[in-house]
Amino acid sequence: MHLLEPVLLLQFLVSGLLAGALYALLACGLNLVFGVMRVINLAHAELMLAGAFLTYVLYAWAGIHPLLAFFLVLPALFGAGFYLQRLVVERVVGKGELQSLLLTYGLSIILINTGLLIFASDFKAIPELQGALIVGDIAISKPRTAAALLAIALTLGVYHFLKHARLGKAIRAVAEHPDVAMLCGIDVVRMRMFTFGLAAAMAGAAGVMLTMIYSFSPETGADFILKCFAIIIIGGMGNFIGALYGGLLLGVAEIFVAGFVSSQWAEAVAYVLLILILLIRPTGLKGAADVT
Amino acid sequence: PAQTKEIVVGTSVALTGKYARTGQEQLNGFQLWVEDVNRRGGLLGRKVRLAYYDDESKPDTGAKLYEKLITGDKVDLLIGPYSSGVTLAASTVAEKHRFPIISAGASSSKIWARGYKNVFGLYTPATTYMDQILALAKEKGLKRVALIHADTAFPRDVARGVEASAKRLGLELVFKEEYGKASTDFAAMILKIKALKPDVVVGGSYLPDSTAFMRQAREYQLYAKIFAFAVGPGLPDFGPNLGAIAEGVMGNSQWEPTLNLPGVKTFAKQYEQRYGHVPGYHAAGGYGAGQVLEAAVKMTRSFDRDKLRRALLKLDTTTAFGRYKVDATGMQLGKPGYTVQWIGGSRHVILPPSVAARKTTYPFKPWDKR
Amino acid sequence: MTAAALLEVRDVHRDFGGVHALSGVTLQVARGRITGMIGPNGSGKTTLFQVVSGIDRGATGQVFLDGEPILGLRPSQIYQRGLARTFQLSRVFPQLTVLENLMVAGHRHDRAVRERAIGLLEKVGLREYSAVAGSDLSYGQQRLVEFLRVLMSDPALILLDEPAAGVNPTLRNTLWDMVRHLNGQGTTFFVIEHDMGVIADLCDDVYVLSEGQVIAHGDFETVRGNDTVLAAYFGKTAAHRGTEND
Amino acid sequence: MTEPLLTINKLDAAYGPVQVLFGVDMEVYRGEIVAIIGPNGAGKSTVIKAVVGLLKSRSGQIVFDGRDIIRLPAHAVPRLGIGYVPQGRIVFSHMTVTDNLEMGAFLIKDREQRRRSVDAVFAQFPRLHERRQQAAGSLSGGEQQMLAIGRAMMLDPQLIILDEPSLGLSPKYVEQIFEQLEELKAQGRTLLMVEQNAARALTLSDRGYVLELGRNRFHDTGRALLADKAVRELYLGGR
Amino acid sequence: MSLKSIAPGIVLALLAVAAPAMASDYQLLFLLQLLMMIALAQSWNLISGMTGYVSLGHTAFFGVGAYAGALLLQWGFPWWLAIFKGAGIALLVAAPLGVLTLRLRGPYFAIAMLGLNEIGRLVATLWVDLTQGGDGIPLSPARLPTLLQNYYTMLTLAVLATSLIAWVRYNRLGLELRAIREDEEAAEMVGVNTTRNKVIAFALSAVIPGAAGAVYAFYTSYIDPVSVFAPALNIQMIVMVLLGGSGTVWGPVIGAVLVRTLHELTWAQFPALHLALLGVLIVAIVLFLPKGILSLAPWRRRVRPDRAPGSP
Ligand SMILES: Nc1ncnc2c1ncn2[C@@H]1O[C@H](COP(=O)(O)OP(=O)(O)OP(=O)(O)O)[C@@H](O)[C@H]1O
Ligand SMILES: Nc1ncnc2c1ncn2[C@@H]1O[C@H](COP(=O)(O)OP(=O)(O)OP(=O)(O)O)[C@@H](O)[C@H]1O
Ligand SMILES: [Mg+2]
Ligand SMILES: [Mg+2]
Repeated sequence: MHLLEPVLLLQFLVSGLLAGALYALLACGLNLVFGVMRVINLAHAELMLAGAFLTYVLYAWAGIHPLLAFFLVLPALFGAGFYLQRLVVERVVGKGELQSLLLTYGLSIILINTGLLIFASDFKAIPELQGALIVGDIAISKPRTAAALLAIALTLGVYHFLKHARLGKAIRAVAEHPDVAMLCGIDVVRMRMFTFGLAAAMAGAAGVMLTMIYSFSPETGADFILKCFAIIIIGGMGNFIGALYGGLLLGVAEIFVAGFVSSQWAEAVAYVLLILILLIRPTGLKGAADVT
Repeated sequence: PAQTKEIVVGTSVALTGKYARTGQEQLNGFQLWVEDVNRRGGLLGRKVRLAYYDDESKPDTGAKLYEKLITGDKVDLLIGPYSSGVTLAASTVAEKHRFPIISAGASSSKIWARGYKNVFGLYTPATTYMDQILALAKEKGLKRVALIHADTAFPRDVARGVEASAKRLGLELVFKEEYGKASTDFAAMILKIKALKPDVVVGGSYLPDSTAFMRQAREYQLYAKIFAFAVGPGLPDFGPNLGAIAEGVMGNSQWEPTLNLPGVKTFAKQYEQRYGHVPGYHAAGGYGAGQVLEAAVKMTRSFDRDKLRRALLKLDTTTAFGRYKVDATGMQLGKPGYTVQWIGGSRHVILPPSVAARKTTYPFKPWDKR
Repeated sequence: MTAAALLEVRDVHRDFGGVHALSGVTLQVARGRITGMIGPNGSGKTTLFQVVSGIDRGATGQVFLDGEPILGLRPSQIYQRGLARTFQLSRVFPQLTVLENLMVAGHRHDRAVRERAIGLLEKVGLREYSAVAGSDLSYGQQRLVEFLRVLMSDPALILLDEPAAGVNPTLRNTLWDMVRHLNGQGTTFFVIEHDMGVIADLCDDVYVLSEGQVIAHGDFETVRGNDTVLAAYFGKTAAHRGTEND
Repeated sequence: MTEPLLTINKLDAAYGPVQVLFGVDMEVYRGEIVAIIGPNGAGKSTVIKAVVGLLKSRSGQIVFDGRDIIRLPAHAVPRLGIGYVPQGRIVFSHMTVTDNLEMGAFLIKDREQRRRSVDAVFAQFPRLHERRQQAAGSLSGGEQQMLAIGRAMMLDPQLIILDEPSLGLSPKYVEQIFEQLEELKAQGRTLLMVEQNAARALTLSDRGYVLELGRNRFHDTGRALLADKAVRELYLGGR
Repeated sequence: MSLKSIAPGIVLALLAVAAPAMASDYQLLFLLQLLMMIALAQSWNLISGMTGYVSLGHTAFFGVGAYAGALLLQWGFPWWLAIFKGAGIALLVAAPLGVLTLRLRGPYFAIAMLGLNEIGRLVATLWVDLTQGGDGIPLSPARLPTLLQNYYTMLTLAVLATSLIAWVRYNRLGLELRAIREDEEAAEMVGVNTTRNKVIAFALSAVIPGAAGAVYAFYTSYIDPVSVFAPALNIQMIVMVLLGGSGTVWGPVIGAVLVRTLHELTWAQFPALHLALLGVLIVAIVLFLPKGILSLAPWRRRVRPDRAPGSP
């Protein structure tokens, strides 16, 4: 059958990796917050949408190209995350999963409905950077490639930062024993603010790219967050880099299932994969050992 | 003047939840009708008031609200909610109370397949959405049709219609696939379709999926002579969201402000003055539903439910929304759908020819020639 | 000997990744006695308890309780067969009250169990804390609650993992007195302890573990004289000072 | 006598609504080792947590080096020259030994200077140097305790506070740890520790405090407390 | 359990029994939905409040029950039998799933349940021959139970669920479940058969949503995959339980009454805002009342000893 032609398989692989990279960008931020403060942030996808709407506003009102808007959206979302942590999230750190789940759920419906009040439930998108590069017989989507490159650069950058930088190590220390970290002179609250800011900025970056890939409304977040959950489980909760692998794996798996089975089943991939992996390895593929 | 008690028209509106946007427009339409009818002296000389609640776009809330409207508020007349799902639930309540209801925003044929006696449709049924476009394809000598659709009630209805019409017209359905609501990536589907070299690509879709599909169609150079989608291209956001990619894409509409029909212009002008934007078909549907009620009351000269039911079944009238004429089950048959196309950055009615504002652009311009 | 052994461990192995926490441990805990286990930090003592009590089910080898194989059974099944233990890092139920913490461990749920729990708390002066949540206890208090918990069901064999660590010296004596008393009534004990005074005093029989292997076995004096043990466990100076706490 | 390095004056402290310290007084002079002993739940750990700032709800005075630090947040405490070794050999187990020490020197921004501090600690604990690239979680108990002490020494503190440093250690390690403490004292550092290994701790200490029910009970030199019959019976388990 | 402690419950139940005599159909529907939320919140309370296994996918059983009920009704079973069987099918689905998923801990379990709910939704969407897929199932009014019948069924479910919690709470099972919540391994080690207890709690907590789902299908008369496998419904259960006090008998009841009443009072007035306000309310509760409203009750203050252990 024509589906088995090498060119097509390669095309599937490329497209799947590109789709997966965007998932990964979103999931890595989610996992970072979980790893450092055991908070499952249900509002993470709404932070992404905040980035997307900000980009949209800059584009529609000031004519700023999304790739430029990036430099404004990233700091803005970082700041928003930074203070969100300070004002509310900080107060549920260490209080157990339920409290944080509920709090961030509250935040997410506040964000969604504020979005609805401002933007109504229209779908927005930005028609920039459209089309694809054709390399050989393979089409490489321009916006998705930009998103993937960005995703991988950001994720690896943050990973490197956590692994080697003084601040990054401090964040890992806070993740493990906040009290002891505090008595090493680490301002734990500030580190968490920084972490949340970082995660929000990653979500915002995903939002910027989303504007050129998909149409979004304030309620679009739900489509993404469920998949992100699946991804961080697949990659290992709290395992920062695991989410990158998880995202890429999901992207590729989805497209192959969509190609060889059907698109409807592609949606099930995330959850079937999730359940299968949990049944084999109850703590995810990479386990939570390597926190953050 | 003897009767001063006002007439209450009840409805539920999607003010929050997934249909919030359309719900608001529909409500505007209702309210405009209430103002108009009162200016004209009300219904049988009595002033009309609208009683409405937010159904949160949810079937169970909708059902509860119709119970409230009928038993709590004791309304005199009922208009249906937006969306097929909420209507399916709400109409059962109306049926239970034997209370006729004008469905103002539902097009799934399921609603009328249940043998209910009290639901009357206004929208063109979803199954006929693509008929004009498929007829056009036939006319142009095209053969191969690829069909994609989302997996909820309405798109499935559209798809069933496409299948039936394609068969009737002798077109070959070379591809058919359903996709889930959270699909953001259509690459696999597009690559499969591309290999089949279809002449026509039809989608039973909403806005985000149809825009994502077209974007990726461009990326993977999927070409067909006709691209047509339900809902998406009919909405104002389709063009701005896609830019040049939207050019030439066809879609359906229940109604357009540029339609060449009596009453349309006045309504559109009045609406724009009142709300500051050009009305979409949801607004016109709201207004039209009111007008149908008005016509039925005029015909029977009473608010008696049994009489109204009979009247609604018999009635043949033209509102600002188009013609109203139902079959024995209450399903709308009188109103044709309209086909629109994005030409030069805006949306134009191209079919049927009697009401068309622009000529069809055909075929779809190849990607490398744009 | 075998007939008298209440607990018998035969050639048990347990690896964690590359670490051989237990490599072929064989030992016996005689019925009605108090057997001690000592060994440097990280020598595998706690791991052995984890395996024997069924918490850690990744080990190979054989374990018999009263002649019946128990390796692979769930902790609750092993508990029902009469083996109870404490954890090295105390595991009180933080949001249950002290009283509830004890009652959970009773086989039944009635007045008698409740009274027994209160009686035990009385013995260590924790009675007043009956209604305090587990998490609001100090470190040492948590250790005590955990110790009392294993006494709730009249187990035949009790494994204690450094029960007195962090408990103040006066209460330690009470604790060891209780152990002695119960032992007098027939309960068998298997105790990990770093306090040599206690080991010398209490234990009929001592096993020394090092790097996952039994390196010595016998009564305390024999074991203490062993050169390997000296090097691995006591360090040069401590060996001559003998017990620490007098 | 000179000014004490640390003065605790009428310290009250509470966990939520529950008060556990009632007007505790304590003094620690430069170059001393001071031990706090007492029954379980007496409030020993609480005193320490209050000093290092881990407990928010406290009142009274805690004067360190002439400055009242009772309102200071925990992360500002190490900068003053106070090192803290928590109860139960807590190390950052997923990080390497070197990284653990680096965390102790978090406040030093200069990389070179940080390296020198790490080297200084390695010089004191050659054992740690051997395992510098190992994950801290894979160290033995005694090594972990040394790492925790080393970490507390990274900023070259004047006062080191230890909560039960010998807890759960085998005799060989207990020996090593107490030797290390003696050595620290010899270097002129000041030590404040809580110990249930009370006899041992008092032997080493210049002075000791006995707490009970959140209140001061006895206070004297280590030797005198050891000799005191009441103390021996009530708190040291002597019979 | 003394009479005094169940007295308010009896009074409430009697009031609810008498309600149809004085309420309009609409008010009855409001009460019906309230009772449904109480039943659902209590079932969630049973598994998650008691054992600490936070389920984010309890709507899976609601959905299964709804589909089972709707299909059975269509196939000609009387409505009450359809409800029974709906609950039974939910149980049959839950028991093996419980055995599988309850091996997972903490967030892994939570998200696995979320995944199961999604899989449930997908099965309902994809198994077109049985479920009519995304078209959903409209039920014919001729076969549907009356509002009153639905109401009393839901009342029975709410009372059942609450009594179940009360019974478990003051029973050895409750103590064991709470021990599992606190430290599962330690619970095993004091003889608690954790697997058995968890699976029992999980299965019990699935039966009620199963039955409630069937009643939902009947009073709504139309179901589709999205509306019954709705994660948002699950979150509502959690909000109600936590608002009132998780692991308690009356907390979820108080939470449900409060949220539904507040919703009823505000939603008609401020349609766009009330959801955002609900968000603010949730955030405020988490920040200022983390243990729920019941924690304000004066008799729940902690007791404090004034004597040290070991002191003479
Ligand atoms: N879950 C685990 N994963 C990996 N390694 C482990 C695990 N549990 C124990 N170990 C390792 O197994 C070895 C034995 O540890 P164990 O806790 O049994 O020692 P121990 O004799 O009880 O020491 P201590 O006297 O300090 O309590 C150690 O090297 C330890 O690091
Ligand atoms: N986190 C907490 N929440 C509430 N109360 C606590 C908490 N920690 C300790 N307490 C209470 O405070 C009192 C003092 O505890 P603290 O930990 O200071 O005792 P300690 O002297 O260190 O005892 P130990 O020798 O057992 O460690 C005890 O009564 C204890 O119950
Ligand atoms: Mg151990
Ligand atoms: Mg302490």
